[in-house]
Amino acid sequence: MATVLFYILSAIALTATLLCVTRRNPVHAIIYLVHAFFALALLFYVLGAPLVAAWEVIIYAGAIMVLFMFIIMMLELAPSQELQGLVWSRLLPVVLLSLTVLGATFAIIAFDPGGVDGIPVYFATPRDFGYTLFKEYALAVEVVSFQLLFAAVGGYYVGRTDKKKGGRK
Amino acid sequence: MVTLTIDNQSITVPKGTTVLDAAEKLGIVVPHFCYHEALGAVGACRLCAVYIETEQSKGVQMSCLVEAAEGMVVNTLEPTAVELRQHVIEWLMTNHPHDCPVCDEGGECQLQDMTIAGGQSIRRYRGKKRTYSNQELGPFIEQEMNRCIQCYRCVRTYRDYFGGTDFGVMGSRNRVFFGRFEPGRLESPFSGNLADVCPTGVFTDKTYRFKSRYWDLQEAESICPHCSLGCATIPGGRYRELQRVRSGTSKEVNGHFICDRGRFGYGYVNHPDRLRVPRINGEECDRHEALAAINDKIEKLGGEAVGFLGSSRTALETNAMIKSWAEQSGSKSVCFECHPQRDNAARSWVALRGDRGRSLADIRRSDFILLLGSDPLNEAPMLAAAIRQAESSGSQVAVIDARPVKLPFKAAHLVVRPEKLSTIIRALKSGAFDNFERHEQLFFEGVLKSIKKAERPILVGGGDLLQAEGVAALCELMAQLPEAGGDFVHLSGPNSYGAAMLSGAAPDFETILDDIITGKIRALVCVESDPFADYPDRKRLQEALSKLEFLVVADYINGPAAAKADIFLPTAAPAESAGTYINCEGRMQRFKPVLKPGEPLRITGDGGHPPRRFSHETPGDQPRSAAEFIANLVGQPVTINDLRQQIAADDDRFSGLDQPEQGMLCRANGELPTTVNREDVPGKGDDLLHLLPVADLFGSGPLLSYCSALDAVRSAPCVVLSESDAASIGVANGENVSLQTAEGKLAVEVRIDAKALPGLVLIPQTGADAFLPGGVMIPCSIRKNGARDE
Amino acid sequence: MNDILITLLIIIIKLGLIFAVVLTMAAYLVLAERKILARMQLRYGPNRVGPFGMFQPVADLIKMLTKEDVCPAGADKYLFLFAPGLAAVTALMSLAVVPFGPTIEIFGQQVPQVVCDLNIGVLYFLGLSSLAVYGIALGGWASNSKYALLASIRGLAQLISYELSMGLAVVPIIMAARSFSLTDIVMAQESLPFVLIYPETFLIFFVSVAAESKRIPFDLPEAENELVAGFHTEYSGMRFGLFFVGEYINMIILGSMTTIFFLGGWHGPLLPPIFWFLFKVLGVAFVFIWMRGTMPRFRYDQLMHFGWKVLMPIALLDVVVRGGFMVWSLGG
Amino acid sequence: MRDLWRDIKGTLEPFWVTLSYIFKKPVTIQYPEQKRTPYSRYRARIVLTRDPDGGERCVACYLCSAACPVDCISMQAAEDENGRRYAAWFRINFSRCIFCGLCAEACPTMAIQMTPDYEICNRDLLNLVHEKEDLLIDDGGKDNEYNFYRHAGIGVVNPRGGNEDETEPEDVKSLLP
Repeated sequence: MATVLFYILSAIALTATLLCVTRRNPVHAIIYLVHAFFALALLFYVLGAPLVAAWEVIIYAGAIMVLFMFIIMMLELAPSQELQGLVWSRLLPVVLLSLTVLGATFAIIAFDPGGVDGIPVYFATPRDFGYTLFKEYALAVEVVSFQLLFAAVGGYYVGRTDKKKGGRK
Repeated sequence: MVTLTIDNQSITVPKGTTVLDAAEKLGIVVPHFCYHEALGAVGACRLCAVYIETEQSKGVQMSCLVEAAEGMVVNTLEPTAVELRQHVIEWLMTNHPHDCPVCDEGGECQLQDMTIAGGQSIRRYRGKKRTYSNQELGPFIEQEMNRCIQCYRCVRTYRDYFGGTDFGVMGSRNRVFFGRFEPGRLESPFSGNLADVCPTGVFTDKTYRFKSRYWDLQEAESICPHCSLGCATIPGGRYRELQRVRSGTSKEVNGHFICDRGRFGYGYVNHPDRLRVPRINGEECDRHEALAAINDKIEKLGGEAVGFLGSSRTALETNAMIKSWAEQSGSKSVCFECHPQRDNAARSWVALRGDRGRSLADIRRSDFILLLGSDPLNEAPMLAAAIRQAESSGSQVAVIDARPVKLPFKAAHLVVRPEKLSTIIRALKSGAFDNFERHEQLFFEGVLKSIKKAERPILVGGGDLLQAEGVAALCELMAQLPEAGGDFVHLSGPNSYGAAMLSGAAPDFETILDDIITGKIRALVCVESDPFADYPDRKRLQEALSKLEFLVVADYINGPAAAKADIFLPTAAPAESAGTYINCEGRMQRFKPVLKPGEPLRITGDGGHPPRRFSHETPGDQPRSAAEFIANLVGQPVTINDLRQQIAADDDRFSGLDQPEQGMLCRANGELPTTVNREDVPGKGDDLLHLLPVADLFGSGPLLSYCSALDAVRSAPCVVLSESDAASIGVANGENVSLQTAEGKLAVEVRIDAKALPGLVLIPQTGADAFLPGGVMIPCSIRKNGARDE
Repeated sequence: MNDILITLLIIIIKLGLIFAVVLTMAAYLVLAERKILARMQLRYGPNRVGPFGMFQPVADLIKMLTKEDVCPAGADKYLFLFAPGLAAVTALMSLAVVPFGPTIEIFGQQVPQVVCDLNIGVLYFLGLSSLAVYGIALGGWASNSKYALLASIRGLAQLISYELSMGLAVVPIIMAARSFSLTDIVMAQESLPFVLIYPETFLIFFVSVAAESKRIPFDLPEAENELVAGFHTEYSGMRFGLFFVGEYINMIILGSMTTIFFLGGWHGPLLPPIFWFLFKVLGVAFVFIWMRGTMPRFRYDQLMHFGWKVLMPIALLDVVVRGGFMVWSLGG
Repeated sequence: MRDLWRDIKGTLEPFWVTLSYIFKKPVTIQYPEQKRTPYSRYRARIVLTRDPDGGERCVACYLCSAACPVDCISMQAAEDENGRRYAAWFRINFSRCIFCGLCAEACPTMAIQMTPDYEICNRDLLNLVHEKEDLLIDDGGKDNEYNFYRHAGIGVVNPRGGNEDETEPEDVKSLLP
């Protein structure tokens, strides 16, 4: 059951990502990316990490992509008209990436020709997750959170209104 | 140039400008009634008071009478001046009937504006109002004397400007009255201008009576289509009906006024018989069907077998489209005028005019005018008005013509036979008058002397009577004039000049007729032109056109050709479309659409209230401009602006056509017609009378017979005979005779004119009944009514 | 096999019941709002359809279903048709984790009064409420109308901003209940509702929830007098209806969440638990309506200022202080 | 600090006001059952009145149609055999009319007047397009005594110069000083 779901979800995620890359309309691209994230979140859930699944949706789909969309709407980006003729310099990253992916796939198949029987499922409760995060990696979490705090303070400083110049109270 | 200050703004104006004009240039409106740019200042209404603060003329002064001086300081808002203006308005209003709701001037009334602007909105005077009885002034002008404020503009226009004699000022003190001495029709052909100049509603346009208010009218700048002068007009329409025409302002052409023909001859647009639906063999159909049928047929016959006929009354753009249509379908038979003599005269004028063609404004300033074969009052009335301006400022006028030309001023007049005109002009050039009679010789010598004496002499010719030969001769004679002199030839249609420019050396209509008779041309396309009405030799035309397989007519009037057409396309009238006319001095003037095509509500509503149903379609909205039809036919949808650009690009003579500036002169340059004059002059015999159809003010021109407003002033069919001819036939003035020509018989009235030539019978084109194209003499005989035919 | 079938059957029955109850509640909430607002303004409100206007929601439904479905020219057709569905579905999906009462026993079956007692229920709710933004954003953008686009941008900014303080306000509750499961949170309030222990957290949460509901005084995305009707300007018929119904379901969800987090869920004396739950949810909904009848709309810059510079720092501070206090009281 | 207290009070007090209003009696008039009598100068259905002599007051001067901000009035002027100007047809489209009263204000002959009859709803738009027959009433309306033609001196009701504030027509050919 879980294996079937896994393949369906990964197919959805892959297709959505592919469509996201090929869309001319930025808003459509974002929608496909959100789809991909959603499928990814469900994958996490299926693989026994509900907390990661929830964070995936809340942070990536719910916050970051919304910000992207916000910016696209503000800038009113028209579908790009530039991509008329295919130039080699433009095709190069595509070719490189395709080669890498193909190579990786080939390597996986080569090293593990039989494949594993199903996918092992480890269920991680939020409690386990929290203990791991705040016990083993407490320092890293604190460093990152301080960075975020600095960023917040810095943002506030940059965005302050100059009272002398008669900004709003 | 002097510089003065008005209301704290300084402006530099030429010396001699009045303070009023200077203020107007600054955009400051000084109220005024009696002052009019064309009529000048008289200082009668006392309304244009301003305060002048500098020494030369300190105090409250009439701004229309004070010339601007260097360093003058003017205050238009000074309290004493404002108070004076306020009191003047209050006095003027003491006797006013206060009937604005039922007055046609309401909304465009200067008195209303000035009363409101003056700030005196209550009538304090409690005495009784003076009243008058009105006069019946004919079909054009309505009088309501109670509204008069005695500004004298009407008399100054009618008598002083246009030289009318049957209208004036009567009475004394508080009973000054403006009108005719006896009730009756105003005789001057410029009477309509009274409605324009009257600042209140004393004189209003009777044909427009109670139809609309000014603010409801759709108006657009336009050009008069009735003669070749190209006067600026402003037609106004409402409820899909063209309701009136008022004069536009064009400094170089008509100035501020237009003639009655242009003003009241607008009925053809609303004519109840006008066809507004395309027809195939008389059956109404959709316009796309009709267009497809035309294309099919032309394709089947092949381009060479099709003749294309434009006209001198259709827009330049349409004619250009016809030309490119013909080129595209491979036809060489294109012609833009179905009256060959007129066509050739126009082409000669275009080819030979050179760069000394003069405008009406030049004529108003000239000091000697020689009219050759031109009857301005009947052919191009505003020309007569222009000559009248020159005459009243001291110019002399001489007329050499076949007709007893009547003019609203004094002029030396010589009557000669029309075919002799070109000989005379050549003789004037060479100075050898041996072949002429004594009194003619004396006249010519006097003319030559005056020309020599004059600084700015102008030769004015009429294309109809002079024809190609005479026009050529006139252009030769012009070379002998002093540098400031020039020539001016008026043609037949509003766009004759443009049509002639487009024709170049192409074959004229005679050649096309020849080809039809020999069977080379089997189809004819007539766009806003009607050979049945305009071609002089009806017999020949009948013979030719009976051989046609296919006749397409596109027109906005229901002329004789429309009934005979295999396919009829209703086109938009000039008031319903945009286009360009080139007037007889080569001036490209644009007209804009006033209305969209559609059957007037007055007709569809049948006088009652308009229909109570919803519909997406407007009744009678099928007509399109001829240019648009042809664009559809040749498959290139073009807007009028694209079309103008294309024409200007194709032919550098028309450069400037696409530019926003109005009234640019096009480059005079054309080709002489290849065929001139067939057997024109009919065989001479002593006993033979020659009938010459001549223009009539309200009768000639293809559009005028469709204007019902003119019915009342069109005279009954008549012939003008010399005294000796009348004596030999034995008729008296006013008697009925029967006129017999090869065309048929007509019962007409006789008018005997002392100045008419023996042997020449003139028949004025007085409307549909006597609709003879003119320009060609026809042998005829006249019998006293009752006398038996053999 | 039988067990699975029975479980499935129970889930389906529960789903059906919840849908029926919640949709009817949403419809009558519209009527209640109109009536209450009318009375606050000395009017009667809808009173023509049925006794006291009781059938007004039915009439509204018929009207919306029979109206023409307009898709504006130049709109992004598929997204335009998709957005209202998204708005309604994300609202409905949140219901899956709402516990309406304690587990009861029917025919020997232990039936929890919740569709799915997810162990990360709180996060599920937060995730779905963050997805709800897409309904507005896409609806406004796809309409190809300037008003709708402006409303979308406003809506996006507002929802992201207040989601933050809403999420932060839940943190002390989670800390106190030591669980992400909504049922556990309710169970933790058996003796005392959290609102009495965490009144300031409740205020922060309530204000954020009001902002999330896009209702007055936070109705900037559909400000009638500035943006015509905001993101649903171009919608008509039942598509507008979906947006509309989504808003009221959202109100019920947010009311439920307030009840669960702070008001003690289904706990209450005498009456059966489900009544207490409904009673509390309706109470919160009444307060929402009351607010609409009383307060004026925020200006956009005031809204942003309040969200980021007042509410968010206070919520952060609250988390730190309450967390510190908890650690101290535990003696850790 | 006092500001904060003021703000809190200012925020909470209105809640009490709105809550207390719920229990007051609504002021709404339940229209089809209860009807209010409008004041006599209420601006509703437009009529065309007649002068005291029974003639149509409207002279089709187009001022009302010019004043109308929604262009719901149209007409065509015509002249009868007495020289009297009247409306050949006159139409008010009440489905467009906003009852602003500018037409009645603009009317120089007091022909167009507004009445308090406000119940003119109709299911068919065309029934709201009123023609002259529908608009004309047999009364002078609010200013019963006024007759425009008795004051405007163009000789329609009375012979020329026959109105009370006019002298006899001048004899312009008279030679008397």
